Amino acid sequence: MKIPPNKPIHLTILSVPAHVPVARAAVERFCRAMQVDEQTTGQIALSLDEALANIIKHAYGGRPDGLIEIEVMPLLSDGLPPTLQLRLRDRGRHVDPARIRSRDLDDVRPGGLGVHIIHQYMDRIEYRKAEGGGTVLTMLKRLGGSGGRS
Amino acid sequence: MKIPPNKPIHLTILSVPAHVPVARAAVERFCRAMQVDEQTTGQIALSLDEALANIIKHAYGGRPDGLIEIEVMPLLSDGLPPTLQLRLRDRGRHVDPARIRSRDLDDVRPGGLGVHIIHQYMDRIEYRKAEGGGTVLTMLKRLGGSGGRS
Amino acid sequence: MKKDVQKRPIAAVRWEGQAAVVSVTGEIDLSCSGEFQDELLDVLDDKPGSITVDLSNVPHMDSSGIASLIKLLGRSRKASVPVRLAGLQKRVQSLFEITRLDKVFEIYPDVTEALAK
Amino acid sequence: MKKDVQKRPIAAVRWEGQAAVVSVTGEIDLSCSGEFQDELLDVLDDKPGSITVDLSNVPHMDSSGIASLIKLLGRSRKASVPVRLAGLQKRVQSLFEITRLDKVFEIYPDVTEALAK
Ligand SMILES: Nc1ncnc2c1ncn2[C@@H]1O[C@H](COP(=O)(O)OP(=O)(O)O)[C@@H](O)[C@H]1O
Ligand SMILES: Nc1ncnc2c1ncn2[C@@H]1O[C@H](COP(=O)(O)OP(=O)(O)O)[C@@H](O)[C@H]1O
Repeated sequence: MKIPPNKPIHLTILSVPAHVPVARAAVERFCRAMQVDEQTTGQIALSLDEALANIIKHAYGGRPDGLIEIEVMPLLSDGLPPTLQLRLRDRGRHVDPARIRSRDLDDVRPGGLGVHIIHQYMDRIEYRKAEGGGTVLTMLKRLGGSGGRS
Repeated sequence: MKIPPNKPIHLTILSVPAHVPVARAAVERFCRAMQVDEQTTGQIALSLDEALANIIKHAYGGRPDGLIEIEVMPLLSDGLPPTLQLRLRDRGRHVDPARIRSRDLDDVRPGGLGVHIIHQYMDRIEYRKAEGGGTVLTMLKRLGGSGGRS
Repeated sequence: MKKDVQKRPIAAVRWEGQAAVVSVTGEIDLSCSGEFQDELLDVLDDKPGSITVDLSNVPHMDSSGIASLIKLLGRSRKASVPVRLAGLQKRVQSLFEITRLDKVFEIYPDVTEALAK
Repeated sequence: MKKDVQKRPIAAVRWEGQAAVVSVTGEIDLSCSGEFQDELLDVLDDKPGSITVDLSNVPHMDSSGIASLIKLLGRSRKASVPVRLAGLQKRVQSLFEITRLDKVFEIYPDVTEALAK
Protein backbone atom coordinates (compact mmCIF):
# COMPACT_ATOMS: atom_id res chain seq x y z
CA MET A 1 0.00 0.00 0.00
CA LYS A 2 1.70 3.13 -1.24
CA ILE A 3 1.76 6.75 -0.19
CA PRO A 4 -0.28 8.50 -2.89
CA PRO A 5 1.78 10.98 -4.96
CA ASN A 6 0.82 14.64 -5.30
CA LYS A 7 -1.48 14.43 -2.27
CA PRO A 8 -0.61 16.37 0.87
CA ILE A 9 -0.92 15.63 4.52
CA HIS A 10 -1.22 18.57 6.91
CA LEU A 11 -0.10 19.06 10.45
CA THR A 12 -0.73 22.11 12.60
CA ILE A 13 1.34 22.63 15.71
CA LEU A 14 1.96 25.48 18.11
CA SER A 15 5.17 27.50 18.25
CA VAL A 16 6.46 25.47 21.19
CA PRO A 17 9.66 23.40 21.11
CA ALA A 18 7.86 20.35 22.54
CA HIS A 19 5.75 20.10 19.38
CA VAL A 20 8.79 19.96 17.09
CA PRO A 21 9.63 16.29 17.69
CA VAL A 22 6.00 15.37 17.00
CA ALA A 23 6.15 16.99 13.57
CA ARG A 24 9.53 15.43 12.92
CA ALA A 25 8.25 11.97 13.82
CA ALA A 26 5.35 12.34 11.38
CA VAL A 27 7.62 13.44 8.55
CA GLU A 28 10.17 10.73 9.24
CA ARG A 29 7.45 8.09 9.23
CA PHE A 30 6.10 9.56 6.00
CA CYS A 31 9.55 9.21 4.42
CA ARG A 32 9.90 5.66 5.69
CA ALA A 33 6.51 4.74 4.24
CA MET A 34 7.80 6.08 0.91
CA GLN A 35 10.93 3.95 1.35
CA VAL A 36 13.14 7.01 1.26
CA ASP A 37 16.64 5.95 2.35
CA GLU A 38 17.84 6.71 5.87
CA GLN A 39 20.34 9.38 4.83
CA THR A 40 17.80 11.39 2.87
CA THR A 41 15.22 10.93 5.63
CA GLY A 42 17.70 12.32 8.14
CA GLN A 43 18.41 15.34 5.97
CA ILE A 44 14.71 16.08 5.55
CA ALA A 45 14.06 15.61 9.28
CA LEU A 46 16.87 17.94 10.26
CA SER A 47 15.84 20.61 7.77
CA LEU A 48 12.29 20.51 9.09
CA ASP A 49 13.61 20.72 12.63
CA GLU A 50 15.79 23.76 11.89
CA ALA A 51 13.05 25.52 9.98
CA LEU A 52 10.57 24.99 12.82
CA ALA A 53 13.10 26.16 15.39
CA ASN A 54 13.62 29.34 13.38
CA ILE A 55 9.91 30.01 13.13
CA ILE A 56 9.57 29.55 16.90
CA LYS A 57 12.59 31.72 17.72
CA HIS A 58 12.45 34.39 15.05
CA ALA A 59 9.02 34.59 13.43
CA TYR A 60 7.21 34.22 16.76
CA GLY A 61 10.03 35.54 18.96
CA GLY A 62 9.58 32.69 21.41
CA ARG A 63 5.84 33.29 21.86
CA PRO A 64 4.21 29.89 22.49
CA ASP A 65 0.81 30.63 20.95
CA GLY A 66 1.71 30.91 17.28
CA LEU A 67 0.36 28.43 14.76
CA ILE A 68 2.65 26.58 12.37
CA GLU A 69 1.06 24.72 9.47
CA ILE A 70 3.11 21.99 7.89
CA GLU A 71 2.27 20.45 4.54
CA VAL A 72 4.09 17.35 3.35
CA MET A 73 3.61 16.29 -0.24
CA PRO A 74 5.41 13.82 -2.51
CA LEU A 75 5.70 15.36 -5.98
CA LEU A 76 5.69 12.91 -8.85
CA SER A 77 5.28 13.88 -12.46
CA ASP A 78 6.65 12.68 -15.77
CA GLY A 79 10.13 13.89 -16.53
CA LEU A 80 10.83 15.15 -13.02
CA PRO A 81 12.70 13.26 -10.34
CA PRO A 82 10.54 12.21 -7.39
CA THR A 83 10.65 15.02 -4.86
CA LEU A 84 9.39 15.67 -1.38
CA GLN A 85 7.91 19.10 -0.78
CA LEU A 86 7.72 20.52 2.74
CA ARG A 87 5.80 23.74 3.16
CA LEU A 88 5.73 25.61 6.46
CA ARG A 89 3.41 28.50 7.04
CA ASP A 90 3.55 30.81 10.02
CA ARG A 91 1.60 33.90 10.97
CA GLY A 92 4.46 35.62 12.68
CA ARG A 93 6.81 38.44 11.78
CA HIS A 94 7.87 38.30 8.13
CA VAL A 95 11.43 39.39 7.39
CA ASP A 96 13.14 40.06 4.10
CA PRO A 97 14.39 36.62 2.96
CA ALA A 98 17.75 38.23 2.13
CA ARG A 99 18.26 38.69 5.87
CA ILE A 100 17.77 35.02 6.64
CA ARG A 101 21.40 33.93 6.71
CA SER A 102 23.58 31.82 8.97
CA ARG A 103 26.84 33.00 10.50
CA ASP A 104 30.24 32.43 8.90
CA LEU A 105 31.15 28.80 9.62
CA ASP A 106 34.63 29.80 10.80
CA ASP A 107 33.20 32.06 13.49
CA VAL A 108 32.61 29.13 15.86
CA ARG A 109 30.04 30.02 18.50
CA PRO A 110 26.70 28.66 19.72
CA GLY A 111 23.88 29.27 17.22
CA GLY A 112 23.74 30.60 13.72
CA LEU A 113 23.83 27.32 11.79
CA GLY A 114 20.22 26.39 11.04
CA VAL A 115 19.80 28.15 7.71
CA HIS A 116 23.16 26.81 6.53
CA ILE A 117 22.05 23.27 7.36
CA ILE A 118 18.79 23.66 5.45
CA HIS A 119 20.65 24.97 2.40
CA GLN A 120 23.12 22.09 2.55
CA TYR A 121 20.46 19.40 2.80
CA MET A 122 17.53 20.64 0.74
CA ASP A 123 17.60 21.17 -3.03
CA ARG A 124 15.43 24.27 -3.15
CA ILE A 125 14.36 26.75 -0.48
CA GLU A 126 11.97 29.62 -0.98
CA TYR A 127 10.65 32.13 1.56
CA ARG A 128 7.53 33.95 0.47
CA LYS A 129 5.38 36.53 2.25
CA ALA A 130 2.07 34.80 3.04
CA GLU A 131 -1.27 36.30 2.19
CA GLY A 132 -2.83 37.41 5.43
CA GLY A 133 0.52 37.78 7.18
CA GLY A 134 3.49 35.62 8.03
CA THR A 135 5.76 33.55 5.84
CA VAL A 136 5.50 30.45 3.66
CA LEU A 137 8.72 28.49 3.48
CA THR A 138 8.82 25.88 0.73
CA MET A 139 11.59 23.30 0.74
CA LEU A 140 12.13 20.68 -1.95
CA LYS A 141 14.22 17.55 -1.64
CA ARG A 142 14.87 15.23 -4.58
CA LEU A 143 14.44 11.64 -3.60
CA GLY A 144 16.28 10.04 -6.53
CA GLY A 145 15.94 6.40 -7.57
CA SER A 146 12.59 4.79 -6.98
CA GLY A 147 11.68 7.02 -4.04
CA GLY A 148 8.22 8.40 -3.99
CA ARG A 149 7.05 5.78 -6.41
CA SER A 150 7.31 2.94 -3.94
CA MET B 1 10.23 21.89 27.68
CA LYS B 2 6.75 20.55 28.15
CA ILE B 3 3.81 19.79 25.89
CA PRO B 4 1.32 22.57 26.69
CA PRO B 5 -1.93 21.29 28.26
CA ASN B 6 -5.35 21.99 26.75
CA LYS B 7 -3.79 22.94 23.41
CA PRO B 8 -4.42 20.76 20.36
CA ILE B 9 -2.30 19.69 17.46
CA HIS B 10 -4.07 18.81 14.23
CA LEU B 11 -3.24 16.37 11.50
CA THR B 12 -5.15 15.86 8.29
CA ILE B 13 -4.59 12.71 6.28
CA LEU B 14 -6.34 10.98 3.41
CA SER B 15 -8.38 7.80 3.76
CA VAL B 16 -5.48 5.65 2.59
CA PRO B 17 -3.86 2.93 4.70
CA ALA B 18 -0.36 4.29 3.99
CA HIS B 19 -1.19 7.47 5.89
CA VAL B 20 -2.19 5.57 9.04
CA PRO B 21 1.36 4.87 10.30
CA VAL B 22 2.22 8.55 9.81
CA ALA B 23 -0.61 9.61 12.12
CA ARG B 24 0.29 6.89 14.58
CA ALA B 25 3.94 8.01 14.66
CA ALA B 26 2.88 11.58 15.43
CA VAL B 27 0.59 10.50 18.26
CA GLU B 28 3.15 8.10 19.73
CA ARG B 29 5.77 10.84 19.70
CA PHE B 30 3.29 13.19 21.31
CA CYS B 31 2.72 10.66 24.10
CA ARG B 32 6.44 10.16 24.55
CA ALA B 33 6.99 13.91 24.79
CA MET B 34 4.37 13.89 27.56
CA GLN B 35 6.25 11.03 29.25
CA VAL B 36 3.22 8.77 28.99
CA ASP B 37 4.35 5.22 29.84
CA GLU B 38 4.92 2.69 27.06
CA GLN B 39 1.86 0.59 27.85
CA THR B 40 -0.55 3.50 27.75
CA THR B 41 1.15 4.86 24.62
CA GLY B 42 0.66 1.50 22.93
CA GLN B 43 -3.01 1.42 23.87
CA ILE B 44 -3.57 4.91 22.51
CA ALA B 45 -1.63 4.12 19.30
CA LEU B 46 -3.61 0.95 18.67
CA SER B 47 -6.95 2.63 19.34
CA LEU B 48 -6.07 5.39 16.89
CA ASP B 49 -4.99 2.78 14.36
CA GLU B 50 -8.25 0.82 14.64
CA ALA B 51 -10.39 3.94 14.51
CA LEU B 52 -8.60 5.17 11.37
CA ALA B 53 -8.88 1.73 9.74
CA ASN B 54 -12.61 1.77 10.39
CA ILE B 55 -13.05 5.22 8.91
CA ILE B 56 -11.14 4.12 5.80
CA LYS B 57 -13.05 0.85 5.44
CA HIS B 58 -16.53 1.76 6.60
CA ALA B 59 -17.08 5.53 6.54
CA TYR B 60 -15.29 5.95 3.19
CA GLY B 61 -15.87 2.37 1.95
CA GLY B 62 -12.26 2.09 0.81
CA ARG B 63 -12.32 5.31 -1.24
CA PRO B 64 -8.85 6.85 -1.08
CA ASP B 65 -9.86 10.51 -1.40
CA GLY B 66 -11.61 11.07 1.90
CA LEU B 67 -10.21 13.49 4.44
CA ILE B 68 -9.61 12.47 8.05
CA GLU B 69 -8.91 15.20 10.58
CA ILE B 70 -7.16 14.16 13.76
CA GLU B 71 -6.98 16.35 16.83
CA VAL B 72 -4.74 15.41 19.73
CA MET B 73 -5.12 17.33 22.97
CA PRO B 74 -3.88 16.77 26.51
CA LEU B 75 -6.65 17.71 28.94
CA LEU B 76 -5.51 19.02 32.26
CA SER B 77 -7.77 20.72 34.75
CA ASP B 78 -8.06 20.83 38.51
CA GLY B 79 -9.77 17.85 40.02
CA LEU B 80 -9.61 15.73 36.87
CA PRO B 81 -6.98 13.14 36.10
CA PRO B 82 -4.68 14.07 33.20
CA THR B 83 -6.30 12.75 30.05
CA LEU B 84 -5.45 12.51 26.37
CA GLN B 85 -8.25 13.35 23.99
CA LEU B 86 -8.18 12.06 20.42
CA ARG B 87 -10.83 13.38 18.09
CA LEU B 88 -11.26 12.01 14.57
CA ARG B 89 -13.50 13.68 12.08
CA ASP B 90 -14.47 12.19 8.74
CA ARG B 91 -16.80 13.38 6.00
CA GLY B 92 -17.96 9.92 4.99
CA ARG B 93 -21.08 7.89 5.59
CA HIS B 94 -22.45 8.33 9.09
CA VAL B 95 -24.00 5.26 10.67
CA ASP B 96 -26.03 4.87 13.83
CA PRO B 97 -23.42 4.46 16.60
CA ALA B 98 -25.47 1.56 17.97
CA ARG B 99 -24.50 -0.40 14.86
CA ILE B 100 -20.79 0.07 15.45
CA ARG B 101 -20.05 -3.20 17.21
CA SER B 102 -17.38 -5.88 16.99
CA ARG B 103 -18.13 -9.58 16.49
CA ASP B 104 -18.50 -12.04 19.36
CA LEU B 105 -14.96 -12.84 20.54
CA ASP B 106 -15.67 -16.58 20.50
CA ASP B 107 -16.60 -16.51 16.83
CA VAL B 108 -12.94 -16.61 15.75
CA ARG B 109 -12.55 -15.34 12.20
CA PRO B 110 -10.55 -12.63 10.42
CA GLY B 111 -11.86 -9.13 11.18
CA GLY B 112 -14.45 -7.76 13.54
CA LEU B 113 -12.19 -6.83 16.46
CA GLY B 114 -11.35 -3.14 16.04
CA VAL B 115 -14.23 -1.62 17.98
CA HIS B 116 -13.71 -4.14 20.80
CA ILE B 117 -10.05 -3.13 21.04
CA ILE B 118 -10.89 0.56 21.22
CA HIS B 119 -13.42 -0.07 24.00
CA GLN B 120 -10.91 -2.15 25.93
CA TYR B 121 -8.14 0.41 25.73
CA MET B 122 -9.84 3.81 25.85
CA ASP B 123 -11.78 5.14 28.82
CA ARG B 124 -14.52 6.93 26.90
CA ILE B 125 -15.66 6.68 23.29
CA GLU B 126 -18.31 8.81 21.67
CA TYR B 127 -19.54 8.83 18.06
CA ARG B 128 -21.38 11.97 17.05
CA LYS B 129 -22.89 13.03 13.73
CA ALA B 130 -20.75 15.92 12.46
CA GLU B 131 -22.16 19.19 11.28
CA GLY B 132 -21.81 19.25 7.53
CA GLY B 133 -21.75 15.46 7.25
CA GLY B 134 -19.67 12.60 8.51
CA THR B 135 -18.80 11.56 12.03
CA VAL B 136 -16.78 12.90 14.94
CA LEU B 137 -15.28 10.17 17.11
CA THR B 138 -13.97 11.37 20.46
CA MET B 139 -11.81 9.03 22.52
CA LEU B 140 -10.49 9.80 25.99
CA LYS B 141 -7.65 8.03 27.75
CA ARG B 142 -6.72 8.74 31.35
CA LEU B 143 -3.00 9.08 31.77
CA GLY B 144 -2.82 8.65 35.55
CA GLY B 145 0.16 9.64 37.69
CA SER B 146 2.17 12.60 36.52
CA GLY B 147 1.32 12.13 32.85
CA GLY B 148 0.30 15.21 31.00
CA ARG B 149 1.83 17.42 33.63
CA SER B 150 5.40 16.54 32.72
CA MET C 1 16.66 4.78 -2.77
CA LYS C 2 15.99 1.35 -1.38
CA LYS C 3 19.56 0.46 -0.58
CA ASP C 4 19.15 0.27 3.18
CA VAL C 5 15.46 -0.58 3.27
CA GLN C 6 14.56 -3.94 4.75
CA LYS C 7 12.13 -6.33 3.16
CA ARG C 8 8.80 -5.86 4.87
CA PRO C 9 6.66 -7.07 6.54
CA ILE C 10 8.30 -10.50 6.21
CA ALA C 11 12.06 -10.06 6.35
CA ALA C 12 13.00 -13.71 5.83
CA VAL C 13 11.79 -17.30 5.86
CA ARG C 14 14.26 -19.79 7.27
CA TRP C 15 13.92 -23.56 7.29
CA GLU C 16 14.99 -25.74 10.18
CA GLY C 17 14.43 -29.17 8.66
CA GLN C 18 10.67 -29.27 7.92
CA ALA C 19 9.93 -26.30 10.17
CA ALA C 20 9.48 -22.89 8.55
CA VAL C 21 10.49 -19.91 10.67
CA VAL C 22 9.03 -16.65 9.42
CA SER C 23 10.74 -13.46 10.65
CA VAL C 24 8.45 -10.46 10.63
CA THR C 25 9.80 -6.91 10.89
CA GLY C 26 8.17 -3.60 11.63
CA GLU C 27 4.69 -2.40 12.38
CA ILE C 28 1.79 -4.44 10.99
CA ASP C 29 -1.30 -2.43 10.16
CA LEU C 30 -3.79 -1.93 7.34
CA SER C 31 -0.99 -0.50 5.16
CA CYS C 32 0.81 -3.86 4.99
CA SER C 33 -1.45 -6.59 6.38
CA GLY C 34 -2.45 -7.59 2.85
CA GLU C 35 1.16 -8.34 1.90
CA PHE C 36 1.63 -9.95 5.30
CA GLN C 37 -1.22 -12.37 4.71
CA ASP C 38 -0.13 -13.18 1.14
CA GLU C 39 3.40 -13.94 2.25
CA LEU C 40 2.23 -16.09 5.17
CA LEU C 41 0.01 -18.15 2.88
CA ASP C 42 2.91 -18.51 0.43
CA VAL C 43 4.90 -20.17 3.19
CA LEU C 44 2.04 -22.60 3.83
CA ASP C 45 1.99 -23.42 0.10
CA ASP C 46 5.54 -24.73 0.49
CA LYS C 47 4.10 -27.52 2.70
CA PRO C 48 6.13 -27.06 5.88
CA GLY C 49 5.85 -29.45 8.84
CA SER C 50 5.11 -26.43 11.04
CA ILE C 51 5.15 -22.64 10.81
CA THR C 52 6.70 -20.50 13.52
CA VAL C 53 6.02 -16.79 13.17
CA ASP C 54 8.74 -14.78 14.91
CA LEU C 55 7.16 -11.51 16.05
CA SER C 56 10.07 -10.31 18.19
CA ASN C 57 10.76 -7.43 15.77
CA VAL C 58 7.15 -6.30 15.60
CA PRO C 59 6.62 -3.32 17.93
CA HIS C 60 3.02 -2.76 16.82
CA MET C 61 0.26 -4.91 15.33
CA ASP C 62 -3.39 -4.10 14.83
CA SER C 63 -6.50 -6.17 14.15
CA SER C 64 -5.71 -6.35 10.44
CA GLY C 65 -2.46 -8.14 11.28
CA ILE C 66 -4.40 -10.41 13.61
CA ALA C 67 -6.81 -11.11 10.75
CA SER C 68 -3.88 -12.25 8.58
CA LEU C 69 -2.73 -14.62 11.31
CA ILE C 70 -6.25 -16.01 11.83
CA LYS C 71 -6.48 -16.61 8.09
CA LEU C 72 -3.17 -18.49 8.21
CA LEU C 73 -4.33 -20.48 11.23
CA GLY C 74 -7.56 -21.55 9.51
CA ARG C 75 -5.80 -22.71 6.35
CA SER C 76 -3.02 -24.38 8.31
CA ARG C 77 -5.47 -26.35 10.42
CA LYS C 78 -7.06 -27.76 7.28
CA ALA C 79 -3.59 -28.84 6.14
CA SER C 80 -2.75 -30.12 9.66
CA VAL C 81 0.22 -27.77 9.90
CA PRO C 82 0.79 -26.38 13.41
CA VAL C 83 1.18 -22.60 13.62
CA ARG C 84 3.20 -21.12 16.47
CA LEU C 85 3.76 -17.49 17.40
CA ALA C 86 6.99 -16.52 19.12
CA GLY C 87 8.59 -13.52 20.79
CA LEU C 88 5.58 -11.25 21.13
CA GLN C 89 6.48 -7.81 22.45
CA LYS C 90 4.38 -6.56 25.35
CA ARG C 91 2.14 -4.39 23.19
CA VAL C 92 1.33 -7.28 20.86
CA GLN C 93 0.94 -9.80 23.70
CA SER C 94 -1.59 -7.46 25.30
CA LEU C 95 -3.55 -7.29 22.03
CA PHE C 96 -3.78 -11.09 21.90
CA GLU C 97 -4.98 -11.14 25.49
CA ILE C 98 -7.76 -8.57 25.18
CA THR C 99 -9.05 -10.30 22.03
CA ARG C 100 -8.75 -13.67 23.82
CA LEU C 101 -6.67 -14.98 20.94
CA ASP C 102 -3.95 -16.00 23.40
CA LYS C 103 -6.27 -18.99 23.96
CA VAL C 104 -6.55 -19.70 20.24
CA PHE C 105 -2.92 -19.41 19.13
CA GLU C 106 0.03 -21.36 20.48
CA ILE C 107 2.30 -18.60 21.82
CA TYR C 108 5.93 -19.15 22.88
CA PRO C 109 8.47 -16.81 24.47
CA ASP C 110 10.92 -17.28 21.59
CA VAL C 111 11.62 -19.27 18.44
CA THR C 112 13.82 -21.81 20.23
CA GLU C 113 11.00 -22.79 22.59
CA ALA C 114 8.50 -22.86 19.75
CA LEU C 115 10.71 -25.24 17.74
CA ALA C 116 11.27 -27.47 20.79
CA LYS C 117 7.56 -28.45 20.68
CA MET D 1 3.47 7.24 34.60
CA LYS D 2 7.21 7.64 34.46
CA LYS D 3 8.06 4.13 35.51
CA ASP D 4 9.71 3.08 32.27
CA VAL D 5 10.79 6.50 31.09
CA GLN D 6 14.53 7.02 30.81
CA LYS D 7 16.32 10.07 32.13
CA ARG D 8 16.80 12.43 29.23
CA PRO D 9 18.74 13.87 27.49
CA ILE D 10 21.62 12.79 29.73
CA ALA D 11 20.98 9.25 30.89
CA ALA D 12 24.07 8.88 33.09
CA VAL D 13 27.46 10.31 34.00
CA ARG D 14 30.12 7.70 34.73
CA TRP D 15 33.60 8.33 36.06
CA GLU D 16 36.65 6.43 34.89
CA GLY D 17 39.26 7.83 37.24
CA GLN D 18 39.35 11.56 36.46
CA ALA D 19 37.56 11.13 33.15
CA ALA D 20 33.83 11.87 33.01
CA VAL D 21 31.83 9.86 30.47
CA VAL D 22 28.46 11.40 29.69
CA SER D 23 25.87 9.08 28.11
CA VAL D 24 23.28 10.93 26.08
CA THR D 25 20.02 9.30 25.01
CA GLY D 26 17.40 10.23 22.47
CA GLU D 27 16.86 13.03 20.03
CA ILE D 28 18.41 16.40 20.87
CA ASP D 29 16.48 19.39 19.58
CA LEU D 30 15.13 22.72 20.79
CA SER D 31 12.75 20.88 23.14
CA CYS D 32 15.62 19.57 25.28
CA SER D 33 18.86 21.34 24.30
CA GLY D 34 18.49 23.72 27.23
CA GLU D 35 18.52 20.83 29.73
CA PHE D 36 21.28 19.21 27.68
CA GLN D 37 23.49 22.27 28.02
CA ASP D 38 22.79 22.73 31.74
CA GLU D 39 23.63 19.12 32.48
CA LEU D 40 26.83 19.24 30.41
CA LEU D 41 27.99 22.35 32.25
CA ASP D 42 27.16 20.67 35.57
CA VAL D 43 29.60 17.92 34.66
CA LEU D 44 32.30 20.51 33.96
CA ASP D 45 31.61 22.05 37.38
CA ASP D 46 32.69 18.76 38.93
CA LYS D 47 36.22 19.46 37.59
CA PRO D 48 36.88 16.35 35.55
CA GLY D 49 40.25 15.67 33.88
CA SER D 50 38.38 15.22 30.60
CA ILE D 51 34.80 14.94 29.34
CA THR D 52 33.77 12.29 26.85
CA VAL D 53 30.27 12.73 25.46
CA ASP D 54 28.89 9.39 24.27
CA LEU D 55 26.46 10.11 21.46
CA SER D 56 25.96 6.52 20.33
CA ASN D 57 22.33 6.56 21.49
CA VAL D 58 21.50 9.85 19.81
CA PRO D 59 19.70 9.20 16.51
CA HIS D 60 19.05 12.88 15.82
CA MET D 61 20.66 16.17 16.83
CA ASP D 62 20.00 19.65 15.51
CA SER D 63 21.89 22.94 15.67
CA SER D 64 20.54 23.67 19.14
CA GLY D 65 22.27 20.51 20.39
CA ILE D 66 25.42 21.59 18.58
CA ALA D 67 25.14 24.96 20.30
CA SER D 68 25.09 23.21 23.68
CA LEU D 69 28.24 21.29 22.77
CA ILE D 70 30.01 24.45 21.51
CA LYS D 71 29.12 26.15 24.77
CA LEU D 72 30.63 23.24 26.69
CA LEU D 73 33.72 23.31 24.48
CA GLY D 74 34.28 27.02 25.07
CA ARG D 75 33.98 26.74 28.83
CA SER D 76 36.07 23.56 28.94
CA ARG D 77 38.88 25.18 26.98
CA LYS D 78 39.07 27.97 29.53
CA ALA D 79 39.37 25.31 32.24
CA SER D 80 41.85 23.30 30.12
CA VAL D 81 39.55 20.28 30.17
CA PRO D 82 39.59 18.27 26.92
CA VAL D 83 36.16 17.49 25.44
CA ARG D 84 35.76 14.41 23.25
CA LEU D 85 32.74 13.23 21.31
CA ALA D 86 32.27 9.51 20.75
CA GLY D 87 30.04 7.14 18.80
CA LEU D 88 28.31 9.59 16.48
CA GLN D 89 25.60 7.96 14.40
CA LYS D 90 25.73 8.67 10.67
CA ARG D 91 23.09 11.37 10.78
CA VAL D 92 24.89 13.26 13.52
CA GLN D 93 28.33 12.73 11.96
CA SER D 94 27.02 14.24 8.74
CA LEU D 95 25.73 17.27 10.65
CA PHE D 96 29.19 17.87 12.14
CA GLU D 97 30.74 17.59 8.69
CA ILE D 98 28.48 20.04 6.88
CA THR D 99 28.93 22.57 9.68
CA ARG D 100 32.71 21.91 9.61
CA LEU D 101 32.61 21.22 13.33
CA ASP D 102 34.31 17.87 12.71
CA LYS D 103 37.45 20.03 12.51
CA VAL D 104 36.68 21.80 15.78
CA PHE D 105 35.69 18.86 18.00
CA GLU D 106 37.77 15.80 18.78
CA ILE D 107 35.59 12.96 17.48
CA TYR D 108 36.23 9.26 18.21
CA PRO D 109 34.50 6.12 16.96
CA ASP D 110 33.61 5.02 20.50
CA VAL D 111 34.17 5.77 24.17
CA THR D 112 37.02 3.27 24.50
CA GLU D 113 39.05 5.02 21.82
CA ALA D 114 38.21 8.42 23.26
CA LEU D 115 39.44 7.38 26.70
CA ALA D 116 42.62 5.89 25.23
CA LYS D 117 43.78 9.40 24.22
N1 LIG E 1 11.78 32.04 10.02
C1 LIG E 1 12.56 33.14 10.22
N2 LIG E 1 12.00 34.35 10.38
C2 LIG E 1 12.75 35.45 10.58
N3 LIG E 1 14.09 35.43 10.63
C3 LIG E 1 14.72 34.26 10.47
C4 LIG E 1 14.00 33.05 10.26
N4 LIG E 1 14.89 32.05 10.12
C5 LIG E 1 16.10 32.60 10.26
N5 LIG E 1 16.03 33.93 10.47
C6 LIG E 1 17.18 34.86 10.63
O1 LIG E 1 18.35 34.22 10.11
C7 LIG E 1 19.36 34.12 11.13
C8 LIG E 1 20.14 32.84 10.98
O2 LIG E 1 19.35 31.71 11.32
P1 LIG E 1 20.05 30.36 11.74
O3 LIG E 1 21.15 30.07 10.78
O4 LIG E 1 19.02 29.30 11.86
O5 LIG E 1 20.72 30.63 13.16
P2 LIG E 1 20.05 31.05 14.55
O6 LIG E 1 18.60 30.78 14.45
O7 LIG E 1 20.73 30.18 15.55
O8 LIG E 1 20.37 32.50 14.72
C9 LIG E 1 18.59 34.23 12.44
O9 LIG E 1 19.41 34.72 13.48
C10 LIG E 1 17.46 35.18 12.08
O10 LIG E 1 17.88 36.50 12.14
N1 LIG F 1 -16.25 4.51 11.43
C1 LIG F 1 -17.25 3.64 11.15
N2 LIG F 1 -18.25 4.00 10.32
C2 LIG F 1 -19.24 3.13 10.03
N3 LIG F 1 -19.32 1.88 10.51
C3 LIG F 1 -18.35 1.45 11.34
C4 LIG F 1 -17.28 2.31 11.70
N4 LIG F 1 -16.46 1.63 12.54
C5 LIG F 1 -17.01 0.41 12.69
N5 LIG F 1 -18.15 0.29 11.97
C6 LIG F 1 -19.05 -0.89 11.93
O1 LIG F 1 -18.76 -1.71 13.07
C7 LIG F 1 -18.34 -3.03 12.64
C8 LIG F 1 -17.28 -3.59 13.58
O2 LIG F 1 -16.03 -2.91 13.41
P1 LIG F 1 -14.70 -3.60 13.85
O3 LIG F 1 -14.89 -4.22 15.18
O4 LIG F 1 -13.61 -2.62 13.75
O5 LIG F 1 -14.45 -4.79 12.81
P2 LIG F 1 -14.24 -4.75 11.22
O6 LIG F 1 -13.90 -3.35 10.84
O7 LIG F 1 -13.10 -5.70 11.00
O8 LIG F 1 -15.52 -5.22 10.65
C9 LIG F 1 -17.87 -2.86 11.22
O9 LIG F 1 -18.00 -4.04 10.46
C10 LIG F 1 -18.80 -1.75 10.71
O10 LIG F 1 -20.04 -2.29 10.32
